[in-house]
Amino acid sequence: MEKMTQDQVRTIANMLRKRSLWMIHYCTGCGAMELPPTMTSRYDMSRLGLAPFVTSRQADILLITGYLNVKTLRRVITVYEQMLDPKYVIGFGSCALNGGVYWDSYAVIKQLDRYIPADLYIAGCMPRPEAIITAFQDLMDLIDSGKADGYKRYKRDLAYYKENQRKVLG
Amino acid sequence: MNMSLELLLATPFIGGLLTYIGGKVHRWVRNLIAVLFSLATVGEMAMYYNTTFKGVVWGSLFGSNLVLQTNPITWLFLFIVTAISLLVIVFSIDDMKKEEDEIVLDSYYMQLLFVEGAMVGIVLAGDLITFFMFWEIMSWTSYFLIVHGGKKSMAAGYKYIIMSVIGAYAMFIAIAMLYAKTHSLVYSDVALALSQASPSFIIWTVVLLSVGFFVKAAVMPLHTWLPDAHSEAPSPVSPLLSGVLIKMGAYGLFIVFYGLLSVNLAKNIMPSVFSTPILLYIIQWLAALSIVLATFLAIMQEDAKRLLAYSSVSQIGYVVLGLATGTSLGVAGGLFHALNHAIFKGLLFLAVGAVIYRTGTRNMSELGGLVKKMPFTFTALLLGIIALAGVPPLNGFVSKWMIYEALIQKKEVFLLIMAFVGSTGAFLYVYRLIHSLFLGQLPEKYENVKDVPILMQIPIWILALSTIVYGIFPGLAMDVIVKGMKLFGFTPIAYNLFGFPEGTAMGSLTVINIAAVLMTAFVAVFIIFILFPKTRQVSQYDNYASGQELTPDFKYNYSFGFYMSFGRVIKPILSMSIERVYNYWIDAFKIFGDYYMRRIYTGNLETYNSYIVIVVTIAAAAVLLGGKLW
Amino acid sequence: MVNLANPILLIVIPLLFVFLIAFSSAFSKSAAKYLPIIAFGINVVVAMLLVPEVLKNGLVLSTTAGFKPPIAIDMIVDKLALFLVIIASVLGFVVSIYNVAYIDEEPEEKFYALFTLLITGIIWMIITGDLFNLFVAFEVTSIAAFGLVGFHRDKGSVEAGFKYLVMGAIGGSLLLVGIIMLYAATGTLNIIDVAQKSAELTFQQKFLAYALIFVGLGIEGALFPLNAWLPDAHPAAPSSVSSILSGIMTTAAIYAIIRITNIIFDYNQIYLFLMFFALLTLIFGEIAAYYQKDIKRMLAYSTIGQTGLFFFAFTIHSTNGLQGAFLQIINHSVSKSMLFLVVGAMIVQVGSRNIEDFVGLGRKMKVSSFFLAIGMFSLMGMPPFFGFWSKLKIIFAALQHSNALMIGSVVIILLMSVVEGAYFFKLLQMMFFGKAEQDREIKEASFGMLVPVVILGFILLFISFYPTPVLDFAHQAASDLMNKNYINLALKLGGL
Amino acid sequence: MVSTILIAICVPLLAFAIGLTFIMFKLKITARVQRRYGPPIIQPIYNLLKLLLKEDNISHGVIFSLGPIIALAGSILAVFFIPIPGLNLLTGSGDLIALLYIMAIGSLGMALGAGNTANPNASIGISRALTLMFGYDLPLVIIVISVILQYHTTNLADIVAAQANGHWTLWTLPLSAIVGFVVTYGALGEHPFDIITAPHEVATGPMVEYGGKHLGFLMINHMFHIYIEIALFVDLFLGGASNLFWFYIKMFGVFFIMMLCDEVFLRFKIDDAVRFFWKWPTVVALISLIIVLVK
Amino acid sequence: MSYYLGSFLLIAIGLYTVIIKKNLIKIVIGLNFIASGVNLLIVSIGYVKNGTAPIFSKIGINPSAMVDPIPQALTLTAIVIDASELALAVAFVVLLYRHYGTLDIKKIRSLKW
Repeated sequence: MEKMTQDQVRTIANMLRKRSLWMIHYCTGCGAMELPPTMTSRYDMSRLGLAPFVTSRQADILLITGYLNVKTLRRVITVYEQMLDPKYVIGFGSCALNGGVYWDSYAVIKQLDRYIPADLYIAGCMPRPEAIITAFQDLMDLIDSGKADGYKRYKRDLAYYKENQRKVLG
Repeated sequence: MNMSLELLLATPFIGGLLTYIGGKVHRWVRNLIAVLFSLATVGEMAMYYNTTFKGVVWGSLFGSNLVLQTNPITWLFLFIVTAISLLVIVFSIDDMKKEEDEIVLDSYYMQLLFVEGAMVGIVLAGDLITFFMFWEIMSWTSYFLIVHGGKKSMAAGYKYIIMSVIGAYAMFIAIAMLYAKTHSLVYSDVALALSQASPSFIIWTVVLLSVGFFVKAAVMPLHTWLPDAHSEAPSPVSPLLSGVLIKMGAYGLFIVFYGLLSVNLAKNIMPSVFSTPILLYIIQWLAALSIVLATFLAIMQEDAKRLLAYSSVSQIGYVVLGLATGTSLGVAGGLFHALNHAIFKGLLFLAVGAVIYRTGTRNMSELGGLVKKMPFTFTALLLGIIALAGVPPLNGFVSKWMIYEALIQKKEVFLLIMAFVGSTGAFLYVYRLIHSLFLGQLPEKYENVKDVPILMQIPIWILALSTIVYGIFPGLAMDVIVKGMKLFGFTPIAYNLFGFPEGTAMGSLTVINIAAVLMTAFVAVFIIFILFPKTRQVSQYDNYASGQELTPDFKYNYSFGFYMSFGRVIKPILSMSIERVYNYWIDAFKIFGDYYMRRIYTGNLETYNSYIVIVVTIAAAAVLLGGKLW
Repeated sequence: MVNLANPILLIVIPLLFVFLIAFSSAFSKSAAKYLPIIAFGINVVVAMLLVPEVLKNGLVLSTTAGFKPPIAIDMIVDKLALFLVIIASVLGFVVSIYNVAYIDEEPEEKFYALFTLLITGIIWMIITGDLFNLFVAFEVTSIAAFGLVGFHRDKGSVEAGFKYLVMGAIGGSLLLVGIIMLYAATGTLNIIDVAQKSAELTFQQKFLAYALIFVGLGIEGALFPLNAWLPDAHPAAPSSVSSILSGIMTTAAIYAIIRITNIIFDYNQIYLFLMFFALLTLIFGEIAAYYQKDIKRMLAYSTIGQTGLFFFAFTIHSTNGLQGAFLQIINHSVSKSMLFLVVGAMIVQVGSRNIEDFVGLGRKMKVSSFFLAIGMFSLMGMPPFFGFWSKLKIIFAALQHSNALMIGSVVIILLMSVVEGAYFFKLLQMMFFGKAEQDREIKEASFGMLVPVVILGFILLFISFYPTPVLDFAHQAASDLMNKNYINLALKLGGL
Repeated sequence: MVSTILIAICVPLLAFAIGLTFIMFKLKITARVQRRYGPPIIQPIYNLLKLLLKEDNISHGVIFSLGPIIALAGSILAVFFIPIPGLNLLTGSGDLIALLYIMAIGSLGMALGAGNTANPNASIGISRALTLMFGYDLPLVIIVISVILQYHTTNLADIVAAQANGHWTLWTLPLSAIVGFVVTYGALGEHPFDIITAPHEVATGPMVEYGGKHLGFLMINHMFHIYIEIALFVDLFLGGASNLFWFYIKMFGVFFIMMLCDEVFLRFKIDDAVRFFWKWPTVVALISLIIVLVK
Repeated sequence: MSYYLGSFLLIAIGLYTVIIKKNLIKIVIGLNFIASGVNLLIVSIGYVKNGTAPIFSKIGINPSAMVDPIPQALTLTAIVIDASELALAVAFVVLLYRHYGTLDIKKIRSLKW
């Protein structure tokens, strides 16, 4: 009985969560340029209940818009760990995927997934606003179906992530 | 029963002497005697609840009887004096332990009891000589208390005693003028004489007396001693100074304007503004200026006790503002605020004293985050600041409300605006206080701080509970005040235990309803709150700083210059300083002394001899001119 | 049975002891130390025996040399004189005790002789009823004082002594000229006789004589600007002598002015003239005291200020004013003598007269500091000490005349009281709450020096807390003076 | 008795509902002014419920959690003192002056909670909030006094009653009403007075560390806050209302104008905001006050 | 009358000396001048022109023709006092010279203000 109620609550909660996604965007690369058109009247992502927020405590989505290096990774991890569950990470653009144009740079973190669990990646350099909105809609579907479980993975595989982080950050 | 008034007066003095002697035996003997005697004073005071004695002659001097008297108004002030003194003495036992020199402590307790005795004497006095005598005793005994605080406190105490003496002497002239007129300084005789005196005489005496009271009550522009003295005094002494001593000025004003002079008489002899005699109106303006300017200054302070000291200037402004309205509601509000201010300012000073006791600093930017370490002190201080800011349902609100209503009734709108502004400004500085002391980042060096010992907690908590009791049941104090004011010819105001019904003022107030609804709402919200998912405690360094990791060695909290931007707004006001005017005169005096006096006592015998010849010549010239030199 | 209650004994016995002391070294080295104590002990007893007589008759009179006045010299003790005689005797007694422990410089017996002579002269000045006799007493006092000021024979004291001597000698001469002018006008020297005979003279005829007498006595009485010797002489003298000089000698000179003014020159204009001097004295004394670094010099200037205060009270010219003046005289004599004694003891311990060296003394010399504080509080007029009662009385008396002059004077007095408070509190604060930079070896004053201090302190405390008899006595003395009972009673008792 | 309790429960709910609808409209109005489609109308409900149902909540200490609760309790208390047509429950227990101070409880609770986070952004935010409060308080008390003098009572219900039949204060004291509008607008913290939360500078100021259910409670508090400020304005200047519908319409009208203003302004620096309030609104309010005094 | 003038002149000279002269010895002499002047004044007050000594040395002396005896007595006393004062003064001068090495009063100003 209790389990059933919990499941029902979770279902309702997921339904609500996907309709109200607040994001904190970590703007290191050029990818951030594509966000203002997405937010403003042309594409108006608030139709989907998306809104930009400024602190990690309030946000649900961490948007990594571009390449990361050692120095920024440390901050990204701090922000991610400060966010409240449930939280989702979107890798934005090819930099977050594989380093992008900086694939051979010694200083750039090539693979975001080794350090924090990404729920979704948006490919492209740069991804167009249409792509971004599509990605958010995909994330909503994932949330609805309960598959956006990056924060759970992070907890489960904490040792793995910490080990990777330690290797890079020292 | 007659004897016991004198006994009440003598108890603290005897206690003071015995305390000193007891200190030679053992320090616990001394502490016990001090506590017992102040307790005895409180007990004796309690016997006079709601009783009136007119005149117990205890001596006579220069043809004027020396009289002790009591009535409900004096009982109110006696209550403030004795109760706060008792709490201060209890608080001192642990707080003053850090002083190694036992003889200093012996004299410290003796002075405390002497100050208490002097203030009891002021309040009990039934004639102006007794009043003035104890007034002076209070000045110098409290001076010794202030100076206990160390090097900086010496300058502060010096300033205090000099200003006190000047104020007292202004009062002295007025008393002497009255004596010349009546040859008896018993209040009733003086009142009778004043009712037949010429207007200019009355105005002169009242102005001079008021100057004396203003210095003690620290009404602007005579407040300059207070911020130094109150902040530099030892922490247990500050509540006594701020809570009680400056109330003596307010009591003096009350006695002068409503005991010696009546409002009707004042109206007859001087023009009225807003149906207030012009003198009272000027006093109201001074009080209102104190409220606003001191609030501004308090907002800009960095030192916790200095902040509270300026706040005292501001709050005593409310007391004087209320007392000077001349209406029943306003005077009752002023008297009630005197009690309330004693309670919450005593509480605040003791709580800050507790923090100083544990941390050793009163610089607000060095403190912070102590709520985790000293939760009890925090709660008490929270109650204190809520009361000070005049937020219902605590006691500061009720008396301020009465003063506001009285001002509205008299349409003294500009004063009312200033009173309101001062009260809003109070939010700023009280929040600054609690934020910088208890909220924010806990510096690493205070990781091991504990809450203060039980003997220091007790006085703090008694005062904290009083803020609630007098806030929700203002009728408790009103019983005394209204009954006392009837003796001074005021029409009694309607009140009940929980507030003021319709018709007393322009609105009505029932504090218990506010309190009850607030509590209910709080409980309801709290229950709803805990129904939702649980919270987890995080460290203070797990804090959003744009991803920056915070470490203990880094002070990231915003506590220095908390209202810096506001300071820019009020810069033109802050740059004005009455102290500069005083300093100009002091410099002038010094130059006079140093420059001209040197030219008189030159050390040259010829000069000295020529003085003699000059005097003889002048005298001879006087003879030649036929004695018409004058 | 010899009637011991005879004013003449007040002078004769100490004078006898002066000779005894001067020759005592022939018999015993240390006898000189103790003889003054005996002398003034006897004096105190005689003065006390006089009290009931004076209270009964209002005045005790004795004539000398077997003649009748005005040929003979009267010794007249009325209430006011008795008042001062008691103070002088008690101070003499107490300070003599102090001397035993304090004076350790040769030639001791000369010091004691001069010291005894000084107080004898003072008492003589107070009780004499003859103008020329007043001059003689004045000179006796002065010469003894010159010698005592220069007693240390170091640089400062010799200079101070010489300056004092020159000014005092000029003053004495002027006094004598004034007295002689009165004599020329009236043909008599008996003070009561002069008063009666000069009654028909006009004010202008008498004024020059008065001015000269006033200047002559004013030099001794430390009136501004005739007081330039005082701030030099008091610090230079041994502390016990300063105590006497400050406590009673200036007072005695002022007493002489009061007496002569009251009996012979009782004109309203004169009081105005005197008030001018009194206020100047007060102002310059107190302001100068504020700037002093030398503690004894500070006290000396404070003496000038106090003199101005009680002289002012006298110039109010009313019973109340006189009462205030007498109360202030008591207060000043007891407190200031005590202060000088305490400070003397402290200087012995500290080895310096600089105020800054007194830092933290309150913790080391507790008893001395306590009495110092009491004395200062009393001088400042802080309740409940005696100074409060006297200041209260003076201000009350002054404001009985509610004219602009009096109100202005009262404002000046009170402002100067603030200045007085300023320097006394500065010192007290430094002593009790200041912390010395280096720890010094300072002990409590020796027992011999403490005893007189404690005696004076208890006298002060006693009259502070039980002032009624003193107030009454001062009131009677004042009303006697105002009603010219001195002349009336003296005439009745055959003073003329 | 039962009806009293029912009313007592209804009044806060009503205020909450009104505040909620205003927030809903706010998002939509903003979007339409910016020529966007805007979020769904019930988006605030989604937001609120999402926050309340967050799985993880953090706290920096007891006061951190108590802050929103005290704030909300204070706001609920204030709601009872504002006359709502037909539902005047506690207006006799405290008058306009008491209300002014009761409204401060909410701010105090919020400030305490935010202070406990030790976050510099929060502290700066509170410093600004209190400073701004000091700023708009001066014109506010002046107009409150002028209204009190106009009707010779401090009782809000009486003030509302005196404005019956269209004798609104807006018509009798237009200057006060204008200042009242500006002050209410400032108290709501919309542009150009949104320096307190300025997300781009101090990361939402006092709320920086709040997330999850704490933030949800603060949102509820904000709804109450909007309700209190506007209802007070309506009661003081627009004559209250005889029934709830008109009350709502009047409030919405005021709110609508405010939202339109919100869109056109930039942001004041904090000291400029205080200077602004102490300059023109104060002068105009004083003129109005003098008119009342002379009248 | 001329006696009076003379005595006052003496006093004036004395005062002048005391005020103007710098030398300690001269100051002491000035004091002496004053004292002499005063003594002369006293004596001259009692003087009766062509008077006799105030002693009834033989019968028939008119008492009104006698000079007044009291001033003479006073003078004697005054002279004694002056003498002792001057002795003391000279002693001081000696000591001052020892300490300061000068007799210039302008330079003896260690005590002032």
